Amino acid sequence: MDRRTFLNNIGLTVGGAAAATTMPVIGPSVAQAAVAPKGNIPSTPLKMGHMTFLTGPAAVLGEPSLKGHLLAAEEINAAGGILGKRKIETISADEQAGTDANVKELRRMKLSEKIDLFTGVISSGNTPALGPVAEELSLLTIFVDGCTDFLWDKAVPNPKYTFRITNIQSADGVTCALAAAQTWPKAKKIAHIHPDYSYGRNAFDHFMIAYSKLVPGAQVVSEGWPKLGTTDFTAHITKTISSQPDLIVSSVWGGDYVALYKQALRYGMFKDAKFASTIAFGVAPHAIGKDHPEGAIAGVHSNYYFTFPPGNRWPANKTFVEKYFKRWNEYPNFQSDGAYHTLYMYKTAIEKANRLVGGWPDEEAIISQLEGMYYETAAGYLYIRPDNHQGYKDAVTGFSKNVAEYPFQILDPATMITIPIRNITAPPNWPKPGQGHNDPTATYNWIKETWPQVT
Amino acid sequence: MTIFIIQVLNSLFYAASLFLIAAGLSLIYGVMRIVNLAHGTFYALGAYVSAWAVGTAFGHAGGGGWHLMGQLLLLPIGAIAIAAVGAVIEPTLLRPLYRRPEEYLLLITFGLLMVLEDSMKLIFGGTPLSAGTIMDAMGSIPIGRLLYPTYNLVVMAVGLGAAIGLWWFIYRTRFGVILRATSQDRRMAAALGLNVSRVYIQAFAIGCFMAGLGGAVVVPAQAAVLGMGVDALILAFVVVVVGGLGSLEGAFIGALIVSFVRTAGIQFFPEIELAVLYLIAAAVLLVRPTGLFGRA
Amino acid sequence: MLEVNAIDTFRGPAHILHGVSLSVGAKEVVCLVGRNGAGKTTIIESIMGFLPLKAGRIVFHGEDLTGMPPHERAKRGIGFSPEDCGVFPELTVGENLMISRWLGEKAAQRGNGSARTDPETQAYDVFPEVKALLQRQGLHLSGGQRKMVAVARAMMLSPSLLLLDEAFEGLAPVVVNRFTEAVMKIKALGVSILMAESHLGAASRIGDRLYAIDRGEIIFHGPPKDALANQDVVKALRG
Amino acid sequence: MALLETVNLKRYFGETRAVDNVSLTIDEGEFVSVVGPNGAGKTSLCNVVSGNLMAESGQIMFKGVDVTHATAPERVKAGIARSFQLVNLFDDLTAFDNVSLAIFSRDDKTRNLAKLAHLDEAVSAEADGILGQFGLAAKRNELARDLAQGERKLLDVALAYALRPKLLFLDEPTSGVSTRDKGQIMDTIAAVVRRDRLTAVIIEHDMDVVFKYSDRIVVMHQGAVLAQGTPDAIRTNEQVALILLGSSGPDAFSRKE
Amino acid sequence: MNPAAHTEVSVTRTSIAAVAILIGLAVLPYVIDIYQVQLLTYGLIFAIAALGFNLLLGSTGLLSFGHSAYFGVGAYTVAFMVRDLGTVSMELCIIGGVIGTTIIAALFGYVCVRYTRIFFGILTLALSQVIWSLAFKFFWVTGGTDGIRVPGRGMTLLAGLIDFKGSGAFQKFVFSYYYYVLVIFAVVAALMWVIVHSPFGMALKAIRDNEVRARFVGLSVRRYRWFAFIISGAFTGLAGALWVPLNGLTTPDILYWPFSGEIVFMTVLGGFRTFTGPIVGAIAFNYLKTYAVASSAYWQLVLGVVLVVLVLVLPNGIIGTAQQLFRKLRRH
Repeated sequence: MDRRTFLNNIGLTVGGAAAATTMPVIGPSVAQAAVAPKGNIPSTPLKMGHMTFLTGPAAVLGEPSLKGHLLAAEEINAAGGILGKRKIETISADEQAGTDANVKELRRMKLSEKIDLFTGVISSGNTPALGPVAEELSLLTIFVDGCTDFLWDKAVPNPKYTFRITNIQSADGVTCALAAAQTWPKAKKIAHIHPDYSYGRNAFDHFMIAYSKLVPGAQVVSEGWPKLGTTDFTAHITKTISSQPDLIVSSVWGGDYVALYKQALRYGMFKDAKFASTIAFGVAPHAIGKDHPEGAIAGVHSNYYFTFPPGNRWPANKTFVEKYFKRWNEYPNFQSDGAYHTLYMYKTAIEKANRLVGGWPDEEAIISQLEGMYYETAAGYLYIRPDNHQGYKDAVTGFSKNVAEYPFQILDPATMITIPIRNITAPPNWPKPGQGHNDPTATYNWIKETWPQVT
Repeated sequence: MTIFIIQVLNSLFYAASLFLIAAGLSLIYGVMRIVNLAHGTFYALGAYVSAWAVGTAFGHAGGGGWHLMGQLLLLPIGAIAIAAVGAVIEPTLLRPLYRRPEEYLLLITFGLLMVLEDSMKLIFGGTPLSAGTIMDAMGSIPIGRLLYPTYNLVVMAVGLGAAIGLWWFIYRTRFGVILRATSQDRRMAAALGLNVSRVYIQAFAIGCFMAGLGGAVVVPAQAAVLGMGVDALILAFVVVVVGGLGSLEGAFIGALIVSFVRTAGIQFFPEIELAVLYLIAAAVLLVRPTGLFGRA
Repeated sequence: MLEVNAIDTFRGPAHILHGVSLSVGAKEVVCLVGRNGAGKTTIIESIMGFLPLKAGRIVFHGEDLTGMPPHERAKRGIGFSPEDCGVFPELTVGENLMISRWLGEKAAQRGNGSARTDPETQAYDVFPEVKALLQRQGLHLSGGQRKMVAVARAMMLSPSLLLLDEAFEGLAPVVVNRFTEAVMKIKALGVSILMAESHLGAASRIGDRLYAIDRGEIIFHGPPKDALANQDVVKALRG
Repeated sequence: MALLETVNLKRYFGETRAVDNVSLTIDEGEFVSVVGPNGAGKTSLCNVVSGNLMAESGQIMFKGVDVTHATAPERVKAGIARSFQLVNLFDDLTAFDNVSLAIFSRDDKTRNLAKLAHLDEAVSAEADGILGQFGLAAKRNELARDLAQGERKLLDVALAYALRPKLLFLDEPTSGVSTRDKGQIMDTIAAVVRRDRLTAVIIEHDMDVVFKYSDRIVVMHQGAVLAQGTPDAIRTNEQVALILLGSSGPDAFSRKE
Repeated sequence: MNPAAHTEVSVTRTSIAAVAILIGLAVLPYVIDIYQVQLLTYGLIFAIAALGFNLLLGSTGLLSFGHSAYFGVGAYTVAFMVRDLGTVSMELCIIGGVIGTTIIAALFGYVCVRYTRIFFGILTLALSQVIWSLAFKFFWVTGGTDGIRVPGRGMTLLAGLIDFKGSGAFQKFVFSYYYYVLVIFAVVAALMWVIVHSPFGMALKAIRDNEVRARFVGLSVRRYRWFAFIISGAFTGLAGALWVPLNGLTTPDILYWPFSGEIVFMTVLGGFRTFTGPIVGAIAFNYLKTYAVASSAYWQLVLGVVLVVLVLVLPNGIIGTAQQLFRKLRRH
């Protein structure tokens, strides 16, 4: 099979054609709130715990999450609360305190503060720690991010109370690899710079397995593993340049990425090599300067970028961006979208459950509504797979470009790449690590076993 | 070859800031026998103050010429501010403890570390601050077919200048003699008419100034982020442990060793770049527990 | 010139000095004699200001020193050579001397120093040996050299009173003679000396007046010949 | 039989000859005093013999065994105990615990960490006995730091004594205490030493004490042994009188009487 | 100060007080909610660590700034046993954890006790950071920053007698584990109390007070310090082993040097010159930190201010100060 055919089969499209095709016309979901709730609804407030990076270098990724959450909460409260009665109260927690502290804080939120929903969380180091705790506590949890495959592969193999709505982590590396193979199929010498923890390892593994299927002869010529929170990348950059790569791949994110690209510019790292990142533009959009190199694959964690889908084709995005900008005077990132729609999906699940059983639904009822939910978000349709509670939507990435309308660099909506997520993720019931294979993730094994080697 | 030169330059660049931190740490220990756990935080604070000063005065208006000059001149504000902070902290928080076992001094600097870390969060917020406009304005110079940021050379010059200046200051000036005399025999120094309290304030302030300067010169190249102080402290510790606590030469050589080992680690052992540093420190400790230039 | 008035001093919990009073006049050599641990060093350190007084007063040139930090006392013209000499080991002898030289200038400006021309010449005059040692590190001095440097350094302050703690201890007899000579020279320069000495013989040869200390109390005070004749003093000093 | 023998023992500090070729023999059961002016090397000799300082050259034989390179604790175990001129106690322990500790250590019971110290009745009884002998029974529960100077001196000796040494090296046990207490302290020490037939070497300035208690007197000067002999022989040695008193004559030592 | 109270150890009185406190602690879970039970369990575990730590600081006079290493080695040993050997018995895990820690403490201690004072502190700190960097960097062994998960409800207590399956497993686990830890704590505290008051403990205090004289009553100072170091490390390692299943995972955070600082903090907070000080300090610190983290993003500031004030105003800690006040009151 040749590369073009394969990419076509997998559904990779450039320029947003996919968004148009996957867009059945449904009325806005807000309309459902008008239906009067059934039965007796208590008027006590609903308590939510939202944990995200409020400080540290990751705050540029985390603050938008809390902002998205708060915006949704404010809107819902202004409309009288969920089922018209229960208003939302949010306790926020700083994810920067460290995994151990986060675990303690989650327990405190449930056991002491008696929260009804736990949400947020960015670091993929944290969800595998927090997921089992949430299950232990029987606490309904919708992670916005913390997208590691490991959560469902190993940590919580049979989730009951935990959900997650951003795209799964393996999609990051795979999306980036497919986009790179589509764009620069001749790049064989690959240099890597990844943060030294599970996210970076995951990105490295999945990029390489997918890319080597599509580009025969691809090889790793350099590896750099800076510690999360590194501020001096000069030695990593020099090493990368010294390997004379065709393509540089990175999953460094947040404040670290800003430091990395600025230092790399001064060393001329982008001069001779192409650059592809899984998550470069995942930060709050304004954190990226106009000096960022143009034409790089600047991923958004394969989730959402505020310029796409364009408002003329997808009103939900247009409305969301406007509301968000009006409230916070900045543009949303994928965390904002995730946190915002998490609350609306939760609300929708409650409303549906209420119509079925009346009164305030118990958690079982809410969970059964969330499972299999198909929801219209700013990023397109989101589907929650019932077996693993993972949210799926089309994987997205794009190319950096300076335009006059924004004081920062954006992803060019005209050249956005989308891939149907089901085509790059292991199907349900594919063996998980430890079940007959020891590959890093089920998806890795699935790609390794089933994808053809293109010629 | 070009790569080799650039990696050497990178190491020297890294060594410069590391030296500034470690020299201050060593100086304070040498004169006052205080192991200042808040020292890395002083470095971070210096970075924040400088970035804030540059950002406030010039905004993001890059550009060269006078703007650049002004920004460069503003940078040392971080160092001066931290020296002032040190001059306040020594007499108020540390002096009451000189009569107590040294454990208390260690603990109070640990408390100070926590207070200052969060104060930075409180004052400067969670978003990194940068003075990158300086770097951009200074551009890069070509080395072979590659580029090297001009500003990094400035940092090296500052580091080297500080090393020479400090050496000259300590070994060639009146105050240096007084400083060394006080560090060796505080009582006798007093008996000869030295105001030891004042010398202590000055020494602590100079140590803080060095840390602040380290932060100030680094901030255009990187950024001021929360947590940078705790990381810096532990690296400065590796430097003084390798070089010898209380020794200026030790801080200098130690900073070079640590930076070159780090660069070599990144270049050749990317999987364990960090562990290499600590293993080196542990190895030196096993062979020469007082460090290369230290005295027990 | 110096008046010590009924001072009580503690070292930690131990009560060392009990109501000690003494005085030193202008151009006078006064010796404190007593056994090890009798309290001689404690008296000297009290005068220098290293130990706080629990009671009593110390007056120097009519000024109350009580509660004044040591460096202020030094600036007022009190030179000090401690028992261990206190030579800074990692400074050169030259640097050791310079420190008090600089501060001596200030003392001279205050007018409390004895009116002399140049403390440097005079210090070298007392111990010309020191001149040859200027480049040497304090660490590498012999016991005798160290004592010389310590006294010369104290002289650089242009003091009007010199406190010498066990200046002769551990010196060979020849060197002891050299020091006796030096003390006389210093006295001739118009500087008063208060020195602690455990050897009655040596003290009586040098001192104009003598205080005998035992268990933190002055048990005798008067001219040396009276001390030698006083059985209580002799006994207290021997044991 | 010689209990302790030093052969050409040497220890310099730079140019100071603290211990200079000292060859000395102490016989079993002797009470020997070491005298000499300040800086004569008495304390240094004590330090070298007890293991506080290592000899540069020479040899130390104890009970016929070479202990020149033994550590201080090893010498203690062999039977050399010492007191200190400047009182050297465990200030934060009580008088009782100070003595008990010495007994525990002597009996190798300090390795025991599974039994309460105060439940060891044998040790408690012995410690109380020793405190009694040294007249410190009433101060049993006082912290060492709170004792008076004379009591601290006694406790220092008691600590050495509690080790049941063969050789007791006492460095100026009466320095820094009042004349009145001095006699009492020496009487106490002498009584204990005599009764247990201990070999004792005592560094002392008070010639009254020295003459009264010693079997033999060793005079040191500038790190070397200047003279040694019976109290009578030393009393009449003019060179010694000159060194110690700065004056000589037939009655030099008794003049003060 | 009443000197009699200082040394004369009344076994009966101490036992009565201890039993009374233990009964109180045993009844507590029926009064307070499960979250508080869980917090208290953390507190008791830290108390064990602080007790171990204080054998060095309080009794031997050595300030270690690297005790995170022993806590962490205990924790990681358990995590390895659970993950790689499939161990589920908590007792086996404890034994493994303590053995692992003892080996490391013996190794590090041998190097460290050559020095005292600040050099000792720095040496312990540097060595602990070696362990941290290994845990951090050897991703494929330790899981890097992700750490290793050891869910408590997967463990069994008392040689398999108690296990946790089905719904509410976590609550059941916390409840049982509290008693499990309480019993171990009681045993360990009693053990430490005996050690501190044994001839060995007396020898340590003697060395702390006066190293020179200790040598001259026949104590090989360095060997005693080394033994103290090993025992101290082993106790702290035990705490680390107990902590893992309660926390549910272990990460390099507990090996990083600020955690060593927290152990010192706890001990000084309670008062390192008393036996009970570290226990009270650890429990108090755990509450303090938990509520500071929960109530403010500036929790470090809160802790820092507490520490600074503590050092300046109450250097004897909670228990030390309480004792002083008590004595003053009795005198009047």
